[in-house]
Amino acid sequence: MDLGTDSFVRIQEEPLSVEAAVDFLGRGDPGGVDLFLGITRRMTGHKETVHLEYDAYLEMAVTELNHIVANAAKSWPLERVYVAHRIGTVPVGQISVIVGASAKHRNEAFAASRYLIDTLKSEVPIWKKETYADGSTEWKPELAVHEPTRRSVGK
Amino acid sequence: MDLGTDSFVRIQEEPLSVEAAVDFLGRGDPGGVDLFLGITRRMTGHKETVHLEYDAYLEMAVTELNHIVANAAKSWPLERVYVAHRIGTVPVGQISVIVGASAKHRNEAFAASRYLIDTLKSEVPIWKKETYADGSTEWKPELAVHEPTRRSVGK
Amino acid sequence: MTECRVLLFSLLAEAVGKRELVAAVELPCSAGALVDSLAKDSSPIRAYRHVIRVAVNREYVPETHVIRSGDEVAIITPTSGG
Amino acid sequence: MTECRVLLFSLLAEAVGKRELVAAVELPCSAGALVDSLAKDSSPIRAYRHVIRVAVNREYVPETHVIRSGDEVAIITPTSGG
Repeated sequence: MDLGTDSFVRIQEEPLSVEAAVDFLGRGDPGGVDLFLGITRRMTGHKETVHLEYDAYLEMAVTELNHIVANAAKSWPLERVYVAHRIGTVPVGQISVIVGASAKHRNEAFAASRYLIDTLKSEVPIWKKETYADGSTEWKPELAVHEPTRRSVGK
Repeated sequence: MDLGTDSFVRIQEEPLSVEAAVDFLGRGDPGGVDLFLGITRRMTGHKETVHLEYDAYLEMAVTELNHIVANAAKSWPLERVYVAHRIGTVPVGQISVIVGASAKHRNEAFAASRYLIDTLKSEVPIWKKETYADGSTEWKPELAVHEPTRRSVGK
Repeated sequence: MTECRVLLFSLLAEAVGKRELVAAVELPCSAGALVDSLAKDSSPIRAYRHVIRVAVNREYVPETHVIRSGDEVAIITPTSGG
Repeated sequence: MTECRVLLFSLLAEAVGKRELVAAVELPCSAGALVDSLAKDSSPIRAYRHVIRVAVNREYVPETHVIRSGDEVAIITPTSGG
């Protein structure tokens, strides 16, 4: 019996394939697979997004994703772990990220999948920029500017 | 804007399609999709499963699934909900159930998906029978027989 | 005596050897009394009596629920879908 | 003065107009001192100084981490992948 967890990590400009993820996660001998897909949403309140652009510190992002996958495999008994992130332009309705885990039982698959996406969002050096229908753009997350410093020190 | 939640519920003998589920859940305008797949596992401890057979009280199972989907849609702001269960024979490695939810944000998608599979398992009149490599069969869950009654009253 | 047909599934159907039984009860009668009556004549139903739930017209009902003539009745052991 | 190249991404790269800056610091120096030095000369870095994390050789480091000649240094604003 193989006690290790097989994993797949990729960052790519090409569209992501759910089929590839399911195919990968279904091998081994899982009883349950949980899969999370991030999709470019059109409407945020009254703002209409046309597309997202993802920037990344590519080499470090891959390193961080591998850390996260290793932590997941240490934290839960998993069969397989899958993480794929798209960068560059992602139009509305298309998938920007797929994370997933397979396990003998569903608890572990859900917990790992949730951990993967939460930690990816907070730790992995990838950033999205919204391009809105009115032509404006905005990097996410919106950051508070440290005003006092900006006012008191000229460039 | 459509405030309702679109849903898909089906019980079928034919193989299930992850693509169909993702296609359904991706419509609307979700930011996140969570999908859970139940897969026929080969090994349970040292027991080797050859296939599962699912029996169902079909009409009630569909009714119950519709209740569960309606409860999910009342409990969380969801875009779409998907539930498909296969019945009859499901060979090892194949998908027996797909549940999923799409929502603006991932919290709701995960919570709903988890609720769907947990409640499906406990409430929906569908039962699986394991057929093992040694030819023996076993209905799940294993149930404790009420021994005192069985001993004291003849058939 | 009214005849009341009761649907069986999974391990009960397999153990009893059919997917339907006729309970010899006077309708209306409570769901609990109906299962008790079936259990008297069937050792598999007796064996799992403590975990059986009753569905009437495709909805779970409490054991106090009153079954009437024409109702669709089923007895449901713990489920294992998924 | 040693030259220390620092990688920029996303809103910092856009605001500064390039994906790399040179910090005028004496190496070895702490990660915190390096960012402070960059902030003196760049108003975008100053504006986001309070949320910037430093990565050295593709790993996050605390501000006390000592940067040496040859290290790959990047400054990272809060991420938004997914």
